[in-house]
Amino acid sequence: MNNLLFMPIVIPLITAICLILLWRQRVIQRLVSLVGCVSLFLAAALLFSFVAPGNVLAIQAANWPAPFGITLVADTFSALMVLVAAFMGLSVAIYSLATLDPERESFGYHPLYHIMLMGVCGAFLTGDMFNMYVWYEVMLISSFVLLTLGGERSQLEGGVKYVTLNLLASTLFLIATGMLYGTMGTLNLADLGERMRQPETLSDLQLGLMTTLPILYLLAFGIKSALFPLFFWLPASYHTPPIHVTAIFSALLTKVGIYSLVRVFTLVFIADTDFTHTILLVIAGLTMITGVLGAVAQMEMRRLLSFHIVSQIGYLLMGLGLFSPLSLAGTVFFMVHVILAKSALFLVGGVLHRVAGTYDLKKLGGFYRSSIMLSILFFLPAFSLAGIPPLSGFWAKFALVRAGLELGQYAIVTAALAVSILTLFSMTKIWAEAFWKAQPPGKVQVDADQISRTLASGQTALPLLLPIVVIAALMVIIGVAADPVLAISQQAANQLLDPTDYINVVLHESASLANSP
Amino acid sequence: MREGMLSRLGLSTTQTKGSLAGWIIALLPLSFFVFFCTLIEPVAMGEPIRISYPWIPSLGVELSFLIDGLSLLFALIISGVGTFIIIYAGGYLAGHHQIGHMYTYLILFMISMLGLVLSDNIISLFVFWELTSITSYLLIGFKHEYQDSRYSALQALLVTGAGGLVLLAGLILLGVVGGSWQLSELFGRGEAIQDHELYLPMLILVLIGAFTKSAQFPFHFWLPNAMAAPTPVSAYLHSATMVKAGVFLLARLTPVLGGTSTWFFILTIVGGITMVMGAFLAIFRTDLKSILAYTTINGLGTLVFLLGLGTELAIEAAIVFLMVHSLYKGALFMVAGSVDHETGTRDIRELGGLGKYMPITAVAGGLAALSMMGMPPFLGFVGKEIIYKSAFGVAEHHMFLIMLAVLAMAFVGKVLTGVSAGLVTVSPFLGSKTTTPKNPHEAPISMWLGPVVLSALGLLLGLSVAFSKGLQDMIVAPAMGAVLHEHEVHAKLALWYGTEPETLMVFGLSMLTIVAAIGIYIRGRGTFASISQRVTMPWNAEQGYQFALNGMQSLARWQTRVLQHGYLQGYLLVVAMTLAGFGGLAFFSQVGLVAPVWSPQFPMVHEWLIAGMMLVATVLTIRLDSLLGAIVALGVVGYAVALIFILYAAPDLAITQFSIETLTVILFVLVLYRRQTITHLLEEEIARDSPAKRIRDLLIAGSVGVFITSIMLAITSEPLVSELKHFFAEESVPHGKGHNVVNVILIDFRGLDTMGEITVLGVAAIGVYSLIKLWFARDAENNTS
Amino acid sequence: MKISFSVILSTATYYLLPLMLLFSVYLLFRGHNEPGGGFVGGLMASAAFGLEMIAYGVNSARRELRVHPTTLIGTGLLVAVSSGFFALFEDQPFMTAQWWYDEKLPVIGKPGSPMMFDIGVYLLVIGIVSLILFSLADETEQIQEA
Amino acid sequence: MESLLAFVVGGLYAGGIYLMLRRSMIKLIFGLVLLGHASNLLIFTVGRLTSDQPPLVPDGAETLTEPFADPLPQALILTAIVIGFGMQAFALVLVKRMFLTARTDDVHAITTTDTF
Repeated sequence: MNNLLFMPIVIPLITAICLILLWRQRVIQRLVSLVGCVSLFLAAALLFSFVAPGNVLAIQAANWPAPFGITLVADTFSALMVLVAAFMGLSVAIYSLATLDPERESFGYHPLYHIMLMGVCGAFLTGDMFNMYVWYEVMLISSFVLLTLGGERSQLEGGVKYVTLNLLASTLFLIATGMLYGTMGTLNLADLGERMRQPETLSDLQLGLMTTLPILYLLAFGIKSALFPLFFWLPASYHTPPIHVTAIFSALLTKVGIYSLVRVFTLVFIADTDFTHTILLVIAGLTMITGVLGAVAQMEMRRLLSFHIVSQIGYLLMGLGLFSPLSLAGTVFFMVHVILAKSALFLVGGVLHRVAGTYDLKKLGGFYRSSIMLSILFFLPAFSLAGIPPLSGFWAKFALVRAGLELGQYAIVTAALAVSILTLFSMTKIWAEAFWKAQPPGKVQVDADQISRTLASGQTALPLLLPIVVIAALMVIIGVAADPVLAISQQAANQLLDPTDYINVVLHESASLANSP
Repeated sequence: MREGMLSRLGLSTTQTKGSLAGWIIALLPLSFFVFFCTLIEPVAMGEPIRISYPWIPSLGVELSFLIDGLSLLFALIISGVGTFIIIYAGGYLAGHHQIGHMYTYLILFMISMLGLVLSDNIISLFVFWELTSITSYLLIGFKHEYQDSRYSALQALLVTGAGGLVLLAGLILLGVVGGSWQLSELFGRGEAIQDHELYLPMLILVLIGAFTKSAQFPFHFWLPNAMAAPTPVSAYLHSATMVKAGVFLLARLTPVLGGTSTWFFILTIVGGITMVMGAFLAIFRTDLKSILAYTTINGLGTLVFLLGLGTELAIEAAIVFLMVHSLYKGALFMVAGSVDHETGTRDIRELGGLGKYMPITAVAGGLAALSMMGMPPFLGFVGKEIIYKSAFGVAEHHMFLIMLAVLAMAFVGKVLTGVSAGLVTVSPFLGSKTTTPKNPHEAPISMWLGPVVLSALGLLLGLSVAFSKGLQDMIVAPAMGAVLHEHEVHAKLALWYGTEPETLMVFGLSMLTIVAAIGIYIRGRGTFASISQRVTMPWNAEQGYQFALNGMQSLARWQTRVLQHGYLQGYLLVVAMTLAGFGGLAFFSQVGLVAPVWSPQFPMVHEWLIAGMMLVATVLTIRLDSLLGAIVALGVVGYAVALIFILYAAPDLAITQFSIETLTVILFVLVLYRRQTITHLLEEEIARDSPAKRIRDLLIAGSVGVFITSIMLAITSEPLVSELKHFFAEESVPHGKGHNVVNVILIDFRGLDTMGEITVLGVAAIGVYSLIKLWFARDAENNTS
Repeated sequence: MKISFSVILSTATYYLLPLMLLFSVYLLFRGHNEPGGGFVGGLMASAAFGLEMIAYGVNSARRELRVHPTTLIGTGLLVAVSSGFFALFEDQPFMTAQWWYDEKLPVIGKPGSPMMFDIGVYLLVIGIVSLILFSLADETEQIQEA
Repeated sequence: MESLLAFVVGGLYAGGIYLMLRRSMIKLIFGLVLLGHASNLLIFTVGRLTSDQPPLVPDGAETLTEPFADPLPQALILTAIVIGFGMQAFALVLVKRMFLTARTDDVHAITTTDTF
């Protein structure tokens, strides 16, 4: 039964294999791809339903006991992340049916997409540091190819920066993991966590090194999750590929980095939290501020949104840095929220581009007048991102701000609130320019007819709009009825802060269900 | 031509179409109003009503409502005025293509506003608070295709939104310090909260929130700009409801935060300045709505000022004035809108003699103006008298000088308000007829019903005071009780308080106000406008806003240019510096330098040789001009690594490293060698960077190297204790069924790693293939087409 | 690539190719007990096709390989993943080794799912190396034509 | 020997980073390759060296007897080498594509996606 834990890895892989074997059979590929996404989502939902009551599931790959083999673990946080990733995978896969060009589709878009999902799910589920590195690489190489697939000049330029900086990050990840083994003699996260909770068994040197190695991990994961001052690759590259690629990247890749940071800085690197978590807070503040200022400066929708990814990452890190049950719950909730909001915004941007042929806010306009539905579909995620109640973003922000105030961390709270107003400012910029403003004279005239014509051609309306509608509806639901998700986030936070179950299930009750007290 | 422009403005001559919908939709606020009316008596007689639903228990947020005198009064105003506004909007925007949006936003706004005033939970109160900001953004920007509408909407949103965030922090502090999110529980904990060390920051945060929303100095500037909104919006949001949310919050929190001297001074000073400034600026305006906007600022200042005084009389005055203001201001805004709608202009210099053409509107405007001036027996008169009474009452609590200041401010404010009342009604409706862009005629019923009812109410309620205690016992006293958090509160309203010296003084001052106002109006009406055109303020708050906004955007552009400059080198440099800096800091603070260990065996000659070879090859890779040479040097490093693997008991690694290295070299040659141009570029490259840059890079790269070396020295200075090593050695043959332990790890113990690894390889190959082939597919397509 | 290599190379390749393939299979199977394994074996086999490419041109090598390299990649992955599924029938964790014959066979070693996994690796490596080499060779050819 | 290799790895790291900081994209790739070598060597070194017995169980024996080389770092390095190869191959072709498109390998020539 616990083999269910493998499904989020194996299903995308099998799907990708089928897609590789069906190379260039575009129609069949689409079908297989959708079936794969749906199965992944169902498996993730099933997994989540097992974990949601508070259980921690673990299984030892190839049946070698931990810490010798590789363990897969699902606690609330990881199962939730897998669920969200699978959901986004499905949504964007549907959306891309309408936006994919035949060339990219013939040259491996579908299999790469699934392999990326596989890497993401693997990184969420693994309980082994080196195995996490491997999943990161899986995710990374497929994102490299997805990013550059098509070979346009801007893609290549962005690709070179993306590839270089991320490979550097991988190198750091790799050597940090090597050093971790060299210091502690184990790679299993639960095993490491257990040892770190018995500091008397460790030598001074080990303790010191376990406060230095986190910095390497912080840099490695920090590059991947686009923290200040390591985020440059993201705004340089995220706006270059087709919009559905950007959407799935923004939904998943940086979030995996944050997931890993949360995981290792709650489970393993707790030797000197005053030192490490203060650094995290400082970085969090700088990340949100520089990110949002970057967004303010932009007039191109994709670039603007890309900078916002950076800014939001700061909030996610803030919850980790504050390190309290509420703040971590805030981070988990924020993660769900921001994944939904950000991808919805990119997807809406894609629709605008499809209608008006540009992402330039100066050239866009008139959408409020011509399509109230598109306006609503943009308005909800945009103002949710800005933290307007009762949309999902508000509760995320509220939890973080409250946690910060309770802990007396006024500086980061001030930053968070100031960034919030700047986020609002840049969201209203898109709203005012692309929606409210009358359309400037240009090649394409946007009116209701034009929109319905564009959307209706080639049965594209349904795949284009369905995912956005569903995501936007979710944002409202999560906002108005926030309690279930918040309760799950709190459960996840409690498990993160007290990983006794996690450690026991992995090390002592392997491959069996464990009920939390 | 004009027709087209007007319909773009939202003004159409087909006035009946669409207004019917307004009548029907107005039934919703009306039914609210009726419902709230039925609550008046139970609330006045008994306990406040509390209704509570769980909303987000994990954060302690309830959807709970507290209906007491204060919230009920606000709810009545919101739903009552709302009813007429909806009807009015139907007439005003008849035929507008987005009138449906207007109704939707107005209803949404009204519900948010009702939620705000009725909330018991401070977080749900905040939720509704933000909703009013966002709906007002949509309403102010209703004429969204106009630059200034968008500008004003954004300004209102940013100012109130920023204030809202500050308020959020304040409310959270309040909840944390007070130990509850429920107002009804916090009311009893006022003293404990005021003794807490966080009281002052909390107070300031909450006040900033309230001041931005209620357009207090220096945040007042957004309100006049918000007049870009269609008139129904201004009438509703900017007179009767949204701007009063801040006042409401202050009143609501008086039992919790009020009563301290900090509270007194901040509120009276800010309120006083706002009051006088608003009244003063109003008389220099020529735009009807603009005059009304500034007098609204005056009204809001008055309310804050009174709440700051905080005495029982002052609270009574605040409650009464709140009603007075909502009634006359709502009516006057709608009158101004009707004038604009029927004549095509709102400039008082272009208006005159409209009374003949728009008699009903003129009467309504006149009644409202009289209430505004405080003419007996209007409710405005009652309100003004209590204000003066409470100002005199200050002497009981504070120094005489303070009383004088308070009285002077109140007086000036009231006189100037009276002047404005003249400006907005006397000038347009009386005098001789002027030519206006449109030929005026009476507005439709949907547009005069509201002003008539509201202004008539101002008269009727004022009269009622003389013979009924209904108003004071059912409305005013319960509201005062809620603000003061006391059960037995008595209000006393009258048109004539008797002949005691103090009341006579108040009455005299009240009359003097009216006389002064009329005098100033008659003397100055023609000159105000021209003065305002000659005198420009050297600096005002709006310029501050603009400065901040521009500054922020310049900062953003500057920062983005500096950080995101596009040069990959620079990015890598930052990463390398972070690595060396952060890593070094952590390492040297936590571990410190560890000396190299040369025991048990000092490296032998061949080991030194290999090490030396690698370093030399590294230098050659850097230095060699020839591409092939650099590739070979790089290969040497790789083969040396394989050599080390052989020396240290890793045959599998050696084989793999050897074959991969060969493959890499082949790949490099295949990819690069044919590109003769690249070899040239390598030579150029050396000339590209200045020596200074190269030294800098060398230093940074070197410090990364030092960091790596020292951390490795530290790790290897102690022996590694690993159970894993022995487990693999023992399990490999019996259960892994293989003698090559490394291979058993790869395909069995850690087979999952290998699965990921081969996936990476597969994708990399597909990537290479697609990158090359897709490009050629494109190329071919371009050539054929 | 229009390369006219010496007859020696072509002749040598003609005889070397089967030998190298044979040797690569040997490397694959001995890997469980001696240095070697699917990865190194796969590299050896692809080296054979690389040689073929240099000697006779990319099209000849492609013919010699018979299947498209992407198919090899897919198949290799499929074989490797499938080997993990046998454990599921025994209700054991995914990838748990299943042994089908508990005696060491000559050359091959003990047949079981780990060996199948290694075979998958072997096929995949052939696929990727030839895919990369062929693509690069195509590119060079096309650039020269252009 | 660990200490000696620590210095070598540090040197390789310095060299690799220095190469990556050059303006040539080819050197960028060289730098990455160098870092790859350095990282493998680093894992090998901090996994502790032994020149005695490779992790191959002799025929007939059931288990290895001390001293023998730790097989785990070796397995990790094997994985890392292979992954590194895939990454480098892709990066190399990417840079070549970039070169063919932009006709230069100067990283200062590829700034258009950042400027606004």
